[in-house]
Amino acid sequence: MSFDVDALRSQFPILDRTVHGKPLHYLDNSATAQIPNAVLDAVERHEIAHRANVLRGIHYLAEAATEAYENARLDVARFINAADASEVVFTSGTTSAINLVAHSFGQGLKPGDEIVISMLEHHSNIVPWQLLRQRSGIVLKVIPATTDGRLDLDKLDDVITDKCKLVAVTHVSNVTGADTEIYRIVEAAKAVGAKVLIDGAQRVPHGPIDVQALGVDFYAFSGHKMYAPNGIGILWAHRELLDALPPFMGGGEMIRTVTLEDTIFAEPPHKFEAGTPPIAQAVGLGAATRWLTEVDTPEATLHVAKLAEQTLSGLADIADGRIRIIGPQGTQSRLPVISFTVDGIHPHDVCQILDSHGVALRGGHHCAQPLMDFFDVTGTTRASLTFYNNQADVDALLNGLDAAIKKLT
Amino acid sequence: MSFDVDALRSQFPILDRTVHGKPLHYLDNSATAQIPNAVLDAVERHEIAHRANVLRGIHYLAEAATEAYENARLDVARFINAADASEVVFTSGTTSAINLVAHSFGQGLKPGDEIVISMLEHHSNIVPWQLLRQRSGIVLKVIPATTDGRLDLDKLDDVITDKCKLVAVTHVSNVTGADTEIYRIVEAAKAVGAKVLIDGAQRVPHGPIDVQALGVDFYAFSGHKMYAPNGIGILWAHRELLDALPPFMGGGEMIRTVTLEDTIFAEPPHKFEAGTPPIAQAVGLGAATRWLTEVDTPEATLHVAKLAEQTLSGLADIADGRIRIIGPQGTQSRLPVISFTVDGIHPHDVCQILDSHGVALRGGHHCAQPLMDFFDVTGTTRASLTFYNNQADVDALLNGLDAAIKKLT
Amino acid sequence: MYQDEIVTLAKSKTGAQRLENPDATVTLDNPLCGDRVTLDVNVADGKIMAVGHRVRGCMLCEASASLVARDAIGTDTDSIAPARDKLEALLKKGAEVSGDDPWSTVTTFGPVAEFKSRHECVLLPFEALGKAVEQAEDKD
Amino acid sequence: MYQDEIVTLAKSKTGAQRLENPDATVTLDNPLCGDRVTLDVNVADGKIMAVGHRVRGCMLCEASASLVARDAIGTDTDSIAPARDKLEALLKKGAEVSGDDPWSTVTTFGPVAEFKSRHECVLLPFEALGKAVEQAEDKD
Ligand SMILES: Cc1ncc(COP(=O)(O)O)c(C=O)c1O
Ligand SMILES: Cc1ncc(COP(=O)(O)O)c(C=O)c1O
Repeated sequence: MSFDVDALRSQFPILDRTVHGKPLHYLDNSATAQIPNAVLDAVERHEIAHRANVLRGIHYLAEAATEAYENARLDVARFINAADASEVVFTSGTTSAINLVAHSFGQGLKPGDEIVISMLEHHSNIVPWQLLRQRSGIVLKVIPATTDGRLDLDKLDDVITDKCKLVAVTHVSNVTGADTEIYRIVEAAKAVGAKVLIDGAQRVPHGPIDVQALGVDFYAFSGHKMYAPNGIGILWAHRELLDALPPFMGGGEMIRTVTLEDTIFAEPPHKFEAGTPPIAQAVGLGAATRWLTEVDTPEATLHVAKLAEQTLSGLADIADGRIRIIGPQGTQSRLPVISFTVDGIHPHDVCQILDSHGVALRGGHHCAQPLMDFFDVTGTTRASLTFYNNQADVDALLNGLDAAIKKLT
Repeated sequence: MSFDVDALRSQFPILDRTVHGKPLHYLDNSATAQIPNAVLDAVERHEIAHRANVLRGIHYLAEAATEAYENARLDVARFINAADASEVVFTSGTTSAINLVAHSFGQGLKPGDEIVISMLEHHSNIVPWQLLRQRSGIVLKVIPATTDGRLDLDKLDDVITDKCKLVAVTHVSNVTGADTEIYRIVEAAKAVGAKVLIDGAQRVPHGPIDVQALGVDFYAFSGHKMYAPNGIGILWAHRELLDALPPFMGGGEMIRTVTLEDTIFAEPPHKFEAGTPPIAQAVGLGAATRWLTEVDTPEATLHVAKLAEQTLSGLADIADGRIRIIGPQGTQSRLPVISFTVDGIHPHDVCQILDSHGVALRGGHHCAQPLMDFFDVTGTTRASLTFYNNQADVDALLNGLDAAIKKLT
Repeated sequence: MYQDEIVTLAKSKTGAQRLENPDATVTLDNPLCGDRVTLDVNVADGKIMAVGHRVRGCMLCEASASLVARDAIGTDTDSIAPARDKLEALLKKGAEVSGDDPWSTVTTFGPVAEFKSRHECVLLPFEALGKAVEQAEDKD
Repeated sequence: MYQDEIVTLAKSKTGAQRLENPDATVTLDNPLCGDRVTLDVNVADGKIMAVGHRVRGCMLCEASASLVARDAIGTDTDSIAPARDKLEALLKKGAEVSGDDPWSTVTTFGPVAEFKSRHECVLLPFEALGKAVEQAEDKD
């Protein structure tokens, strides 16, 4: 079976639009991916047929909305191979999922306990731990990066000590595209009895995962990067862990009984879902997991890998090596998130000129300033690809870069 | 100008549907209101024309998405008459807005400091303060209720002492519909130097407000109850207050600079909006504020008030007073949120039978268990009305109740 | 859903008074709707001798408590857990209930199957009886 | 947006070296893109005598710094704040810039108006010069 990129593209109306009179070449997928009709329609159908509040209603729409919401949880559980749907907590995104852990798991930590992150983390997996450090005196330690933009796993034993309670690292770097060897993190963490949290924001857009096989304790990701609506994300954790953890936010839907003196909380996952949840967005995320599972064939993966390879080699060929790849140089153990600098041109100028060619890139620190400091750059330009990208996108990128370099230097 | 309820209804496709073979009579608006085409379309147009991540992008879509997001903030600022759009913080709902304050404002409180809530609060305005009490030893005090389901304002001076730092009460009760005289709360709070937080979740669905005229410090509400999407809400606060408060969650978009040692936060409102925000939902909320501002004419208000009056008097006439209104008996200083009990019939049985007549009601504790305890009931049945409800809805309610009583007693 | 049989059962209030000397008493809550069942039981020789209950709950819960009180007398104590499971299977999976079983009367609640939010209302008295029987036998 | 005039200005690197004995030095950041401008100034008798800068930033910021260094020499120190405001009005509101003003050269950046995220890049050198001038005069 071959992969028909045009058929896929036709599911995304936005890919037909022009910007500045040029066809859109959307290569900013790591920031937010586009949304297919299947997902848009699922959300709209929900809103015009089953919109209601969930969990406590008796009437038809409330029952239907509750069923849709809980079915979406089942979809997500299937997508990540969770042992049970009650391990799937709906949040408003990766950031709020990690903050949930920082508050809830963090509440059990003592001054001097260590949390290990890495040099490659997105601010969303740095700042919550800094705030926890302020609240409770934990120590934050950092796995260094290698010069090709991976976690330096040889340093694990230096960084992860007996005092470590949690190792929180990214599955795939949003700057370098490097794919973390999670089993080595898990091994090192388990050796000292620490839990492992994986920031999967950049991994899940590329297909289903298996949290059980990964052997981790927490896994976080966002809907909007995996073709689902904004305002929805997932925290997955083992049920026993969720049972043991205190709630994060308080409100409706997360309680068993409330008196003015005291409150008894509901069981997971609802214990962690205070207030009216993002219902239609959950329905959209459920639809997105099904859509993506179907799209993610070996042929589709090959299609993306080829585009990534062309991009990497095309960048190497431009303007006698004036382009420096920030991250792995090759295609091994990396996803199609490609960062680079252009000698003598600021990333924002690169992005702006490429924009005038219809090419949407991201330039700047990518919410990963510590990694920028490590590479001693103020920012990079990033092209991030996914299934619906095509040859024309890569050509437009490379031609646009050529033009930018000619124009600005 | 007269009010054309049919024209309004035609903007809500869901109101045309049937349930159990009967036309839908949606009287569960306080739980979640339905969404008009104008809002659905605004969201969809955004997703297929301008979907991108916000705030840091250079490319066309990112600029357009950022503009749409910040314009939505302006819409909301206008809707609540905020002095400046930077006072409007997007959250995922009322619950998360109140939790934000409980963490951020709460961080500055000492053991023994007092927070005053009321007997009428929704769990979302109770549990966050109980969790704060656990974290930091504040004292939680409660303004009692009157027998007609209002805040007992005569007790304010007993409850609000010099130790009080915050008074957090509901604008309109989601059980009794009672409209709080906020100026008296503000007066009492200001007299002891306490701040005032208002839970406006049940107020804003009925039209624009003026936070400056109210004289409060924090105002929280949800999108889904005011004809906007799920997963979006607002915390409004004075700019100086937001400047002074520490952030709640950490992540992308809320920082100025991050190093592994330290982080400098962005200015409000972004300081409080960690991670990718609910962008399309904000766009939807912006559209909803404009839609609602237009709908909210004196004629429309009169239309709803008449329906509420008919409902109240109809309930009084049914089955020789077997129905007890939980809340104000009359229409003065109340909104069309009408709770009642039926002697000898459990609210869930009432709701279930009414559902078979196509009438969507809510039955139970309405996330207000302390108030249920006060009225010594396990729950109530609630009919909540809004602009698009009509005579047929009220008739179906009253006829259905008649039938339920005949059937079950 | 409120078929005559269910309404009649609820109104019959069968067993709706507490026992004087129960071997065991169990109270269970359904936090979703505030239902609360308090149920007393007397057992002897592996058989249920008497059941009494007080229900603060909806009509479905009352009907279920009445049915439990009506049909439990004389049945084996170890038939209760399977009866509950049979009821659950009927509600959640639309499972067939075979006719010659003493607890085949749970079919009365077949119409509740399509109303998921009400399943717990019907199950609660069965769960209370199951727990009460267990406690009573532990005491022996 | 990258019109020849802007590109040429940036490449000219006018004033792109630090002064030896500045009366004042100011460093400003634009956290959005990591731009950083360090700007030295010498003033005398209410006039700007010399400007030197180092820019770590984008081409727009460099072009703006070059223009500032080129056009500031000999102008009144109190013309800088209005020049900044004029540039801002041009960018944010598309305001007209009158031709006989010494700072009418800010029209060079007219094409940036439609790119909101880049306004700050252009404004930063003007803000740095404004602050530097203030500091230099405070010292007197
Ligand atoms: C008065 C009141 N406060 C708070 C809430 C909580 O709102 P949300 O669930 O949208 O966070 C509600 C609605 O459920 C409410 O009625
Ligand atoms: C690796 C990584 N982690 C976390 C995030 C934060 O995700 P969100 O902004 O959706 O909360 C992102 C995306 O911005 C990311 O790329």
